[in-house]
Amino acid sequence: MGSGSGVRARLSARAIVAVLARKGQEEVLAARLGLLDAPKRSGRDGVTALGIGPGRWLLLDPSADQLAGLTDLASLSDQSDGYAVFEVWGPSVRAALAKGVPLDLHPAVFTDSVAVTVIAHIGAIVWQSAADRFAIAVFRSYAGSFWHWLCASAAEFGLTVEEQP
Amino acid sequence: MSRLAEGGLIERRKALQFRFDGRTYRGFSGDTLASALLANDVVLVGRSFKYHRPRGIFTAGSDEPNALVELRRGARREPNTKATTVELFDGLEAWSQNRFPSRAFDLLSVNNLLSPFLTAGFYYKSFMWPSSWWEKVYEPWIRRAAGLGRASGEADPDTYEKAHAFCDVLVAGSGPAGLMAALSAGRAGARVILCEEDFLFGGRLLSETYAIADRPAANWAMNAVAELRSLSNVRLMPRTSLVAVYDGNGYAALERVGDHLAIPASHQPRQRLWKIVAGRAVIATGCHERLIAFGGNDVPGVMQASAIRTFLNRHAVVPGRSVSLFTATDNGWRTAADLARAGIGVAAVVDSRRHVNPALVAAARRTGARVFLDAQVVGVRGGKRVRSVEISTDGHNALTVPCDALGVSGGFNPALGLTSHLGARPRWSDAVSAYVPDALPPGMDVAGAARGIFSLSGCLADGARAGAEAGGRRTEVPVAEGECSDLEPFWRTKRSRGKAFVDLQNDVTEGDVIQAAREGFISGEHLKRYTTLGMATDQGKTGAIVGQMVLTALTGRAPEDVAPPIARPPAVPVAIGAYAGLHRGRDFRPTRLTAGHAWAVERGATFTETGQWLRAQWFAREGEKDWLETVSREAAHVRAAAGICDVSTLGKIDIQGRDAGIFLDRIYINSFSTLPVGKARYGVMLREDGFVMDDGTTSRLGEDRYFMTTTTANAGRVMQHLEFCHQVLWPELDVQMISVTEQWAQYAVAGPRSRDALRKVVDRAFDISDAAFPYMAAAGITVCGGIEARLFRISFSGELAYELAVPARYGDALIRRVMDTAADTGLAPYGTEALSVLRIEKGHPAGNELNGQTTAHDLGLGRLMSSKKDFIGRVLAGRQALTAPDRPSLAGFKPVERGKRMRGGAHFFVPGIRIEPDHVEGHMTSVCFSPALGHWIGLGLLKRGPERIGEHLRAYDPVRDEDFLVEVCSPIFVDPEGARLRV
Amino acid sequence: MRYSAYNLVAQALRCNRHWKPLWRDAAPRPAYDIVIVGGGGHGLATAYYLAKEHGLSNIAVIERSWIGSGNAGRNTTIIRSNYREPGNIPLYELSMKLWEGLEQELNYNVMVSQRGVCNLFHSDAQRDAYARRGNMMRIHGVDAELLDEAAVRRHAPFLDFDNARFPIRGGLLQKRGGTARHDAVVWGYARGASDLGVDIIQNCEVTGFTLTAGRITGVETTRGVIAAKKVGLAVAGNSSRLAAMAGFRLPIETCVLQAMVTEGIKPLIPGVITFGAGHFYISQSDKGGLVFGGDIDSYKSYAQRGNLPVIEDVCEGGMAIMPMLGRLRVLRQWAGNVDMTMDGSPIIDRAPVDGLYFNGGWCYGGFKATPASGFTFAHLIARDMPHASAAALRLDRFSTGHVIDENGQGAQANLH
Amino acid sequence: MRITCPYCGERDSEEFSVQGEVAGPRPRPSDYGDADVKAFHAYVHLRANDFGLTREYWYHGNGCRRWLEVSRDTRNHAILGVAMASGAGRR
Ligand SMILES: Cc1cc2nc3c(=O)[nH]c(=O)nc-3n(C[C@H](O)[C@H](O)[C@H](O)COP(=O)(O)OP(=O)(O)OC[C@H]3O[C@@H](n4cnc5c(N)ncnc54)[C@H](O)[C@@H]3O)c2cc1C
Ligand SMILES: NC(=O)c1ccc[n+]([C@@H]2O[C@H](COP(=O)([O-])OP(=O)(O)OC[C@H]3O[C@@H](n4cnc5c(N)ncnc54)[C@H](O)[C@@H]3O)[C@@H](O)[C@H]2O)c1
Ligand SMILES: Cc1cc2nc3c(=O)[nH]c(=O)nc-3n(C[C@H](O)[C@H](O)[C@H](O)COP(=O)(O)O)c2cc1C
Ligand SMILES: [Zn+2]
Repeated sequence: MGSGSGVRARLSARAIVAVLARKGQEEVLAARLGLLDAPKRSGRDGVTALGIGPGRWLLLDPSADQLAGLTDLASLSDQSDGYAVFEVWGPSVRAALAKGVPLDLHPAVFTDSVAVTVIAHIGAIVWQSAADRFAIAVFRSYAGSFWHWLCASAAEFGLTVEEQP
Repeated sequence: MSRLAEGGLIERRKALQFRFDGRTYRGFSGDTLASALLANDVVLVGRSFKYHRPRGIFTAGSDEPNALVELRRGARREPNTKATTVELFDGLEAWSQNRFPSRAFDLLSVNNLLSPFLTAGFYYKSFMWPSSWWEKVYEPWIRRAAGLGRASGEADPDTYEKAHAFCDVLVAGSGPAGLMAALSAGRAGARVILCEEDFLFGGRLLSETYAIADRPAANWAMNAVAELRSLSNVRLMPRTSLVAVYDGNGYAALERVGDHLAIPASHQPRQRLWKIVAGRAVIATGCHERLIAFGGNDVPGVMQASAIRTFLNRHAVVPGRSVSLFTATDNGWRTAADLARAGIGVAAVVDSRRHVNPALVAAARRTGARVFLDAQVVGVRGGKRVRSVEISTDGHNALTVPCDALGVSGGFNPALGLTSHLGARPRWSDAVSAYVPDALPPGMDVAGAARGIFSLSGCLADGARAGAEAGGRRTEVPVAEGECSDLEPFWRTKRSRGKAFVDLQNDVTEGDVIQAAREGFISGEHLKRYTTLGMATDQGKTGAIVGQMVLTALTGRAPEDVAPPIARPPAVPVAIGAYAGLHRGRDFRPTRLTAGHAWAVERGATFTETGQWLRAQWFAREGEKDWLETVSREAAHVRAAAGICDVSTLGKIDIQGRDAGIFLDRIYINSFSTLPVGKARYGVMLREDGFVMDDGTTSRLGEDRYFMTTTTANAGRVMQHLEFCHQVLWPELDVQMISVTEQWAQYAVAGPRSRDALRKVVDRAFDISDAAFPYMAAAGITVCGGIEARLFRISFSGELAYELAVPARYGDALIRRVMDTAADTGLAPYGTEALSVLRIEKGHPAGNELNGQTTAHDLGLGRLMSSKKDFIGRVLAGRQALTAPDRPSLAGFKPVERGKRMRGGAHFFVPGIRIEPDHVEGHMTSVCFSPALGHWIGLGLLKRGPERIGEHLRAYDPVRDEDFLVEVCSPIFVDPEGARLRV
Repeated sequence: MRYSAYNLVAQALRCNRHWKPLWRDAAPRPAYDIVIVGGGGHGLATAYYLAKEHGLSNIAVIERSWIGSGNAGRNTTIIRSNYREPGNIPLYELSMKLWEGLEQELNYNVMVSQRGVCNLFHSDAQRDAYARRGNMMRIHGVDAELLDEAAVRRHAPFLDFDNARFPIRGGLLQKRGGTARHDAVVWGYARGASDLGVDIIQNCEVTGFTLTAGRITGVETTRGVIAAKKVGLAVAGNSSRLAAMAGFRLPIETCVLQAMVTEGIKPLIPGVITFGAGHFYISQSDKGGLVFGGDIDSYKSYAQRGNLPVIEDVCEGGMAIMPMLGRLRVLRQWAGNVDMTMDGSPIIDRAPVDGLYFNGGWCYGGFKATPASGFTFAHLIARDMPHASAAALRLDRFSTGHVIDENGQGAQANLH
Repeated sequence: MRITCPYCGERDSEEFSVQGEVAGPRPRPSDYGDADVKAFHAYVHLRANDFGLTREYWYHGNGCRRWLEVSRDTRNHAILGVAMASGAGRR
């Protein structure tokens, strides 16, 4: 799409579990799993947790161990199939994303942030999976429309699609 | 050719060809269409709105009232385009507008002769006789005559984009003030955006012969821009107009990405709408030189004095061979000096002031110009171009001075529109005889001429100040050549000959203002609306204030006593396409596809929109003559064998927590805390006003866990409602919820052989026999060898039926597998239309019945309403009108003459009773052809419906010219005992 | 001064020097029989009909700013009577009939343009809902036609039938619907009322009420107390403020409604077209500008201006069905403060305070009602009895449940 | 309009939907008779609709999904405070 490859993208498959704190258990739960109760990336032991609301997180690729014994602390809900997660990077990634992402993605501003937001009328969760590399999760039914938006937005910079490793 | 041999900011090596009204001309890169036309001696550019008077070019910017053209051809035609803002490109084509048959000879210019009748408000007083002529004669005529250019009428072939930007300091305008503001903020490291609507940065500096720091001003500007460009924290946005200010430091800017090209570059939009959030904004948008009302001030060749300098200095274009100036400011004299320096004859300088800086006068005299102080231009001769001006020093006798252009400088209007977008009103400043910004919205500052500072050194210093205050740091202000910028307000020439316009584009004259005042339109806003003063595409930037001041004087008020009509967004007109961006046509809204979509496409499904979802409506087979045959076949097949339907779009909510049951009890009219684990129950929820909000089945998957389904249409609203109830009303409850609509692909498998079909995929460990898994059972199971799934024995069709959910990634594979393995059971896909047939046959309410106006009782669900608990809507459901016995309630209908096709939306009347509003008995909500019964059936809401079974009623449907008898019956057409469910 | 062809010529020959003010710009007198608060279309029409139909004369209309400065002066001028609810249709149809004779009635050309209102539908369910509405209109004697896709193609061939996200399946057409020149309606009624002796008092804001024994005896204003035997409120978006002064609350929230106009162009579209799967409606003014709008800015506001998201939403809707709009430019955006009721329908009733009458809750659609609203409100004030055509528009319908909820949105003001 | 969500931070109002004025606590029904109807009628329908300071429920639906109570000035849209709505409508 376009020429050059100012933007690169791939689809990334991840296990996602929503962890919703039981009433009054937010802090205990956060401490147990090493979570920040904030719109931030947090977590430990190889788990990435995305704060998506007060007392609400999405855990990426959690292990069974980590989820065990949370019964009284949290309600868990599998969301692995609920989202399509895109990863986008490249020299023009910010310019392309600016065409729909209503967030200040300046490197000094959007660092360990997680933002639940809306992109081109599609609800989305945005975070950085690595420096200058953005992950965007959209509900899976929207994946086609989201991809269409991404192609249109990145076209002028050249878009290269990478296979999943 | 009227091009100077040298000078100007044009690239003479880049010659460009363009066409205007079919003739080919040449210009240069760096020209605007206006400068290129003038360079080719094209002075007459179009005809005026009402009187069809010849018009030329009045300004050199986006405040242009006259030089409007149709730009480009075919689907790209843009009417009303200001020639002064069009950057010339090779191959450009433009046409004059509002003329018939031609620019030079326009038949409708008879309106000019009729002008005594066409004064302010004439429409309202006329065209009433005879009254029948209005629709047929007058109105069509008025409409044809109105408007200026012609829209293409074709879909816009170009694309548009929107984008977001964030900065600390947003600077609009790149004149001396804007550049200094950007420099002082940028040098301090702030994130700066500098947007400039022109294609070059520099503002007036590009048009003037000043010196700054001992360099020509334009060079200084280019150096400043180069420095800004070198700063990584500064973003320069040429061809970008700041168009609007919104709440919370939100700004909108329009970038013309491809308008300077014949067609936009590939993968580039034509325009991009920027939504900018800025900590601070500095509005440095300069000012507009205003006109003076005198007879003939619209003749082609009459121009702003400052526009003459732009054409001369920036574009190296000679606006006339012999130019006069009519000025109330020092600016007119400066124009004279620049003209003379370029070797152009200055015929006369007429100043309305008695006292003018003697140095200016002496300089003008040296050029050979005739100088008139305390004098006025009282008329202009010339039809299609100025031939001479008439000058009077005593208001009586006039002297004719031949010339072919007239520069006018009546003072300056700070370009402060953006400062009033949030409602702030400017104040009058006697010092500069103009309205200047007063209170400003939070975060906004104004600098330079936009703030009423009209000297170059003042603008530089003010820009530096504003930049520093916006978070920059003090920056050295370069020394600028001193500049004379005195002025005295001067609005109109008294006793002038001919029409004196105060709104050139809308053809509003001083006389119209006087008449409006006479007729009582003495508020400035009334004046505007009665005469259309300032309502044209230029929003009266150069003239409206003159009309307002005429009114102010007539009514004995002072400028400070009146508020000028408020400026509204956008600051310059913005294409509708730009506000829409990508979201047009098919991309208007995103499309949601279920996991089984690709499979349905392969099966030849026809799809229907349900909110943003696409759902398979039916699966036509070869040889079927219409959808009705297909749908009937699908529905009948479900009742005879088995069918499968994708119901993934239903809202699904995972509700957990110790208090989940209590929570649901308060949400639903019926009870859920008593629902055993492993069971599903149909539930109805009300809005707080007592009407039904939604329905669906909710299952209990564990002690603390429920799985709620909602209708597709209401999924979002229900989720929002639940969260309101939990977070706002009952935060003490331990309940957590999250939408799992997208997590699960869900299929309804229905029909007598549905169990057989399911057995092909359900893992053997799970017994789904009627005994082990009875009606309304719900369980987590596995399918296809260990894939987690959920099975619900619920039925919308009245048949033995299940809903099977699998994680969405398996949605596609599952349906393929079931279809393959269960082929011997006859399993066939069915779409939403057959789904609807099946539910109508069973009398289940759906969207047309859950229309927000029905109560649970209306739908025959009143018995579910628990009287043992409080729930949302219970109290107001008890209101008098909601419990009235004769409310229309759900009933079934069939045509008395069975072959008739019934229609949704028909109204019921008792036969023999007159058709009138008071006699309406109800209406038909849903209809279908029932394959089970072999005729059309319907559901409807009928007064006392259930009591009237057997009665014959008229189904009256005048919009489809139908009117026949129907019989009231039970809404359950098939298997009223529900035996088929429990096999 | 009566307008006639003769008069126009005579004036023109005398250089238009002898025109008279359309209405007297009156100063407040100490007392009136009836004071109408609000110099919008409804207030002025009420005064006009009080004088004309009920022979009353000692009447003042009090306007805080210039007449027509409220929603009357900023609406998208659509007139129609294509309602569905029996409580609404009679009022809007009475209005339509009054519109049809208004220029003769007022001897003022308010440029009623009956070029049709076409509501597009995009699904079978929507078609049935429009059929239901159309039938209800026909039952009330109102014209309505259900167009199929082919008929819509003939009516508006420029619509995007083939590339639409929500394909156009047909439309509900009311041919008698259309537009009228909003400002002229204000001026025409003002002139008519003034000629019948009504005082039109501008720049006079009502700041309170005077009460004796629970009964209204007058209004306090920025220009002094004005006594009145009866007071009628017709202040649209400001209804709740006035109600608060009189000590009661209304089922109303005031929201922003925006509108836009493009640069003037030659005739492009017939009548009014509304999009049924998004928020967009459009018509073309006599001057050539395309006047369009969509949804409200659903937050409460008295600020007469809105924000960008709604403008984007409206333009997206426009481009979804009329891609030929792309290059046409929005010239101006503005907004009004609309009095959204909890069921989306208006209220014409006695207020809970003796001597006080209430007219409001017009939401985004009261311009079309102007003549009938004035007519029926005048009837209510003069006779102390509701007019038959407005009988359902009661204030107590929210507590009794007799709500008139055209779209079944329920009791949330900004959803209507 | 920009709203500073206590959780998400400053966001455009596009991400939110507004329900309307904070109408006070939901009444506690007693016998579901006239008095209850009256109380619920006031709660569901009647609004101060203030000119000036108002409190509204906004839902951060395209964000953290929290209901917020936003204090705003209806004359100029100035936002004076945003808080989580938890418990505001409690009985
Ligand atoms: C953008 C927009 C588009 C619309 N489009 C349409 C449409 O196409 N069709 C349609 O039918 N309707 C439309 N409407 C609705 C319609 O404009 C209104 O419902 C209608 O104008 C309200 O009645 P009114 O004319 O009397 O109101 P207004 O003109 O608002 O009159 C109320 C008057 O009361 C005055 N006032 C307020 N408080 C006081 C006080 N304390 N003392 C004295 N005076 C006071 C105000 O200044 C104002 O002049 C639209 C509204 C808007 C904002
Ligand atoms: N001699 C006099 O009497 C007199 C009077 C007035 C002004 N002036 C001169 O005019 C200059 C004023 O300087 P300044 O910096 O204030 O203004 P400027 O006119 O030099 O620059 C304003 C710039 O803003 C741009 N602009 C306008 N609206 C815009 C928008 N909405 N978005 C983006 N860009 C926009 C314009 O294209 C222009 O380039 C000074 O040089 C001053 O000497 C002289
Ligand atoms: C039907 C209609 C047509 C309009 N046409 C124009 C127009 O052609 N030019 C213009 O500048 N404004 C036009 N306006 C907008 C008005 O200038 C003005 O913005 C609006 O009446 C609101 O008033 P306000 O902006 O003073 O608050 C129009 C308004 C309406 C209601
Ligand atoms: Zn949030």
